[in-house]
Amino acid sequence: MKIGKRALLLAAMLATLTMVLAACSSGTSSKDKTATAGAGGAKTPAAGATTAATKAATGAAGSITVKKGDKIKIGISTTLTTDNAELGIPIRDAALLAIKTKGTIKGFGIEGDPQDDGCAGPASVTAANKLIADGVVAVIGPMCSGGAVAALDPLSGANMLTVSASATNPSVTAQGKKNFFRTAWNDATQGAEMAKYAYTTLGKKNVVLVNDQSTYGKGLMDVFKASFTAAGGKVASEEAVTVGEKDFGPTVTKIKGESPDLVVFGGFIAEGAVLVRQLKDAGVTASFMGADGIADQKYIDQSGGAAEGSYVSRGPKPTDTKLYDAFAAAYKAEYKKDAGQFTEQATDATNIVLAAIEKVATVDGSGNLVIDRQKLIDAVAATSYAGASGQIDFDAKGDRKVVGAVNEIDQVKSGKLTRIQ
Amino acid sequence: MQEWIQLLIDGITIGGVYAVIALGYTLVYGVLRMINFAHGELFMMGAFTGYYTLNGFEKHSSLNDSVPVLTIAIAIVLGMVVAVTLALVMERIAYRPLRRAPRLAPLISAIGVSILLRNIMLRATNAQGKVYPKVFPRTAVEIGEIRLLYVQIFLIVLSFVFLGLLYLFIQRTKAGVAIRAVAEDRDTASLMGINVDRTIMTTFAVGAALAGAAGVVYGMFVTTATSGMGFIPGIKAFTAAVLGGIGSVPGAMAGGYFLGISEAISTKFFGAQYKDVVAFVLLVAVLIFRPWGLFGKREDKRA
Amino acid sequence: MSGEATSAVAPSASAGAPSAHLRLDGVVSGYGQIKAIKGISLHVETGEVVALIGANGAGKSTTLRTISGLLRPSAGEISFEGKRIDRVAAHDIVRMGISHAPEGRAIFGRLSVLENLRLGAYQRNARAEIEQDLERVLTLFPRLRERVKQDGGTLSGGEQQMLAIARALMARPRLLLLDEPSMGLSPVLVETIFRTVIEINRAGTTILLVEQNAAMALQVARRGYVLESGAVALEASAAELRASDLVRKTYLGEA
Amino acid sequence: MKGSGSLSSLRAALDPGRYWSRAGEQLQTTTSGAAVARFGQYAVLPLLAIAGGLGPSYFGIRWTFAILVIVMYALLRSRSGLFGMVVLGAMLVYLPHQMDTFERGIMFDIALYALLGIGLNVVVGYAGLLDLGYVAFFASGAYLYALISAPQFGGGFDVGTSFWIVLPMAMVLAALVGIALGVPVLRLRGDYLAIVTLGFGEIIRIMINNQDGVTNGPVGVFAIPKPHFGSTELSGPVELYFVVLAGCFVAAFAAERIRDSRVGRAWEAIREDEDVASSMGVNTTAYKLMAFAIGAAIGGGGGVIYSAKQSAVFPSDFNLDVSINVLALVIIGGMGNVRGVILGAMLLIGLPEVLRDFSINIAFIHLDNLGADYRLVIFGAALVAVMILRPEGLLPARRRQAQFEPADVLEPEVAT
Repeated sequence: MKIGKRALLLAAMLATLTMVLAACSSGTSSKDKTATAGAGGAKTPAAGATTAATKAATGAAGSITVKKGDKIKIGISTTLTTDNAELGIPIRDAALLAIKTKGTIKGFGIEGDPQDDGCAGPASVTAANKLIADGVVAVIGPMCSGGAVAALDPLSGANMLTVSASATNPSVTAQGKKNFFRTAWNDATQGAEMAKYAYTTLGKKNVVLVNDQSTYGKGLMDVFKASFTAAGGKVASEEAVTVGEKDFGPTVTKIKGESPDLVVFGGFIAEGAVLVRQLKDAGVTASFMGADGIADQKYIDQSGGAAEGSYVSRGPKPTDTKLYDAFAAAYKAEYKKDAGQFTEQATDATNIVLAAIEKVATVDGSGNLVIDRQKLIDAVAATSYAGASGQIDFDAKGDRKVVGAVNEIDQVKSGKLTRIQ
Repeated sequence: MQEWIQLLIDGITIGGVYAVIALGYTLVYGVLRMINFAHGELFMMGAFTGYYTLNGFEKHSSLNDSVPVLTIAIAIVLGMVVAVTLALVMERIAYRPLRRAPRLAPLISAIGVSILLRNIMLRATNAQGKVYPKVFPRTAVEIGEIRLLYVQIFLIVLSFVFLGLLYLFIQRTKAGVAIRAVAEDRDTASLMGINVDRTIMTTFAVGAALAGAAGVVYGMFVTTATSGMGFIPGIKAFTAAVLGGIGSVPGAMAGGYFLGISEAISTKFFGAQYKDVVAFVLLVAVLIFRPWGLFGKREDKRA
Repeated sequence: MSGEATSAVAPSASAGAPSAHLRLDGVVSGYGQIKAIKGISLHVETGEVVALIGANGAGKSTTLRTISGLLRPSAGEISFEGKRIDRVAAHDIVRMGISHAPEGRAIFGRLSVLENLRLGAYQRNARAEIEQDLERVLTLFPRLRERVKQDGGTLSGGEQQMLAIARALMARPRLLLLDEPSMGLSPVLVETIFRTVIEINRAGTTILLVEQNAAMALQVARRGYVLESGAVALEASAAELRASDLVRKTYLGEA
Repeated sequence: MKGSGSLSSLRAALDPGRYWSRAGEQLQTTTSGAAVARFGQYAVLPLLAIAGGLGPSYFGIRWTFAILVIVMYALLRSRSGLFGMVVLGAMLVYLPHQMDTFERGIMFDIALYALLGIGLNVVVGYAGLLDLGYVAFFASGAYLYALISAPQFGGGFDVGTSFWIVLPMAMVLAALVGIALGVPVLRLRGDYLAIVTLGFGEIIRIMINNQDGVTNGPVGVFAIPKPHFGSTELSGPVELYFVVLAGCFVAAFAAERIRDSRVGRAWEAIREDEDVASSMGVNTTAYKLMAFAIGAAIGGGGGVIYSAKQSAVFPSDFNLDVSINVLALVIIGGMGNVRGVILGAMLLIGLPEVLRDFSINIAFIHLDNLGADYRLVIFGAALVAVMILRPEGLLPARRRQAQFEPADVLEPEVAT
């Protein structure tokens, strides 16, 4: 009985194994239907042992071929789980809207491929791998700075065009990956501009900084501190809040004890809204200033009125908001919701990518669309695009050049973000 | 000095929340020797129930303005009902089949429930934090520099009341004595004619009712409900329960306040980023001298 | 839960012996695959004291645990006062009139003596009667009266044994299962305990007594069973058992 | 009560091993019973298949993975000796070459978590010490390699030390960290130990997050170089997958050897009853510390490989979820059993990722983004389901299987 069972099992396993191999060899080719690695790839495989691997990888280098009748896939790496999905879902929606609006490129349909990047390194790498495997032409994202830094490893390995709308930390472009660009503003720019505005325009001299212990929040506050103290201001103390907590009582009490004239916050909506309200509840009279992480109507809504009067830096913006207004109207028409923070950068990022595809894609003899990865990246690097978030030109590192824009500062007036600079 | 008093009040505020949640941990641990990791999610569900109830009143009536006492009471009761129902379903589906399984199996099952509830609510709310309507005036009592919101006083008082009621329930009522008996020796308890299953369900229900009510009041205090809001308080409450001596009701209460106050004070000294470090170091320090926690009794050899 | 319990209380198949208070018929039970009792049949008549004697591991405690519902028999039948009880949950068996003072006393160490005693009457609701019974058991065990406020865990071994018996009596059982009441006690205390057991029996409670102290048990009991490795080796009146070679050699330590 | 009855019979049907042993006498007398049991044997496969990502084609799912899971389950379960191991080894080596980038990434993660699981299994499964802060050792290893090897602009110190030198260093470091943790908490038992270790894991993460000067804080350490093997750069997930796979084999071999040695028996004694073990002359302190140290060393080694593969590490990579995941996969796989750990890693780490593609397209039902949006919901439910159906884990250690055979008691025994 026992021997028989075991023999049966082994036979079954062998049979399955054969099936696996068969399924795989056919599976690989079917999987790479949408996009296959073209010949003449610029990148040489690392070593003999990895040749097979490189061959199976989809479009690791060289060019992407979209077969006739298939759609061009655009990857969207954003946060769909955890509380940060509050920002991540609108980013996805904005990108999908841009894709929908564009409709087709050279007769080929376009579709978005959203993947959850968890706003963190490991999940962003997985999302990147997934998008590479799915044969996307380019990636919009990753959403968060930490995730972007980590995901750039596989993405640059695949020479994948990557444009993030929201990863703002200086470290993201510090690695000098040639395939990466961002329509978000480098915090080095924004933090300095915020500090200048706080010190010079608002005349604040004594501030408390609060960060959410994230790559973004801490990074931004570090830049702010450097610029603010260089200008002659004083940072009374640096505090932190923990993402996921809702009661910052002791931190608020401590801030109150410092009697600052401004509290600056680096972080996202969930914590920012709670913090500003608890400061107000505690009777802290200092002004409150945040940045693009909270630049959203949801920040005001969730603060239950306490956000009134707070300053919100949105990064450099054009003074002319015609294009933004048009985008916001379209977004609202589509989703019945106001366009949130980073959505305009997301739509711009998507449009830049789509325009670049349009420019470099060629239809070959058999009616397939061929897109050369390097040419695509070069096309984006050369972009000069006037979008909803302003004029976009990239520098050598992939950061936005500040042209024709000032750092937008909004103030919450009557429950709305109102531009004051 | 006033700042210190304020910090103490801050600590008592959050400490009371920890204490109330910790009771659920400690009760369930007492009867089942099981860490109910999903307990913090009951707190979260309570907060959401509070939001949906109060928001419903806000949208469809003017009761929030005219008789806030009533709407708040209804919200709290509904919060308890939802949490209790969920806890009983949870117990029936995810824990009871594992009563005689290896002891870590229910832990993993509970982690599964926790992930499940968190993500269901994330999807149900489309990741939007829900903002409570203004039911409680956000005015404060002021004594010098010290400020206490009315809702905060309500939260503090209510946590004391809950703790007191629970203590009486456990010490004085027949069901309470049954819970203690089952916690000590399930077999012998059943020889006394105690229905062990029902007692375990009572235990879950009592813990859940406390967590659900705490969720509503805490939601009113912080004015928002998010799907992730139960996780950290859950872990903290677990810590508080162990600090006080897991299985001990007074221990859970003391542990909760101890933790809340130590967090507040360490925020002053080291900044909020280190408060958890301080809390855990204190925990280790306490456990080194009293391995069974502040109020715990030495485990007999069987445990 | 209770639905199933009631449905399980069906007329016994072995109702042919109407006078039997408690009857076990070919009961097999134990922990998991280890069967500690392998087909035990015995009966206890109303008003009797019956002793179960045997060596360690003979299955004495398992028998009691199976009767009181802590273990579910994998075969055989148990009936009490004509009703089958082998599928009834432990807490319902208490309600039916069987009380079990388990081995090793099993006092709730963190509950006070009074709480322990009241738990014994957990199934009952008549407050006045319970108070009466409380008075009665405290009279039976005056040592406990001095210690009602103390935690059970602080009592001495003898006091804990008294508490265990007193607690079992609080359920007003018609059948009392006593497991090793003399274990670890001094001879004087053993004497006291057994005197009380006789008193309890005289007051109308049937008793099934498990003892390693066979000499003592057979003085108190009317009949007895000798268990060996999970089966009944011998059944006889107490006097016969005392006289039998097997008992004398093995359990009474006589040469 | 009725529900629980049908549930337990379902469980029995799904668990051939238990079914055989428990109902053996009954079954062998009735042929229909035997047929049911045999059916149960194979009924478990479709369950795993669905869990692992298989299904009819109208479920959008990855076939390769599903088949891999099934074959592995069969192989691991059958204890089919050398031949089975060779087949398994061949599959693990060959299949990644046939996979796409995403699947290779998952394979790497699975192998990495299996390695961590093997380490934690020493602590939890062998010595019976509930550790919820295992991430601490993983983090120490990862940060050691990151800081030593990353260039200064990436937040590291650019010491230029090779991966192969850091690897043993990290293992020693982690072992020391493990001992440092072990000493103060040795007196604690069970769940007290759990919360203290949980706290320890958090402390390590918070320290990394806030000691900017050393660790670059939340910005993280990046541009971490890839290791070289000879002159070959191990840059892709496949190459590093082989490194971690080799690590798994070495660790598994070592762990099982230690378990079967005198040390292992001492652990077993401690796990079963520490007081008895101690009274029998087992030096419980030393053996518990040894378990911590060995488990930690494996975790530290895993951290180094993770760091190298990821090329960027952040404090947030080392949160409580990692510890919980590793513990869950050890328990789901079947505690005290390396085979179980491997299977647990496949399900626990693989499932949420392969679920990204999960969709249902039957007739008029089109739920295309089901997996993308609900994968964690499904995952949570799956955790509960697996535990209910297989409380001892998918592949329980042989000895435990017998030990936890439930008695047919009305009232449960007090868990000890």
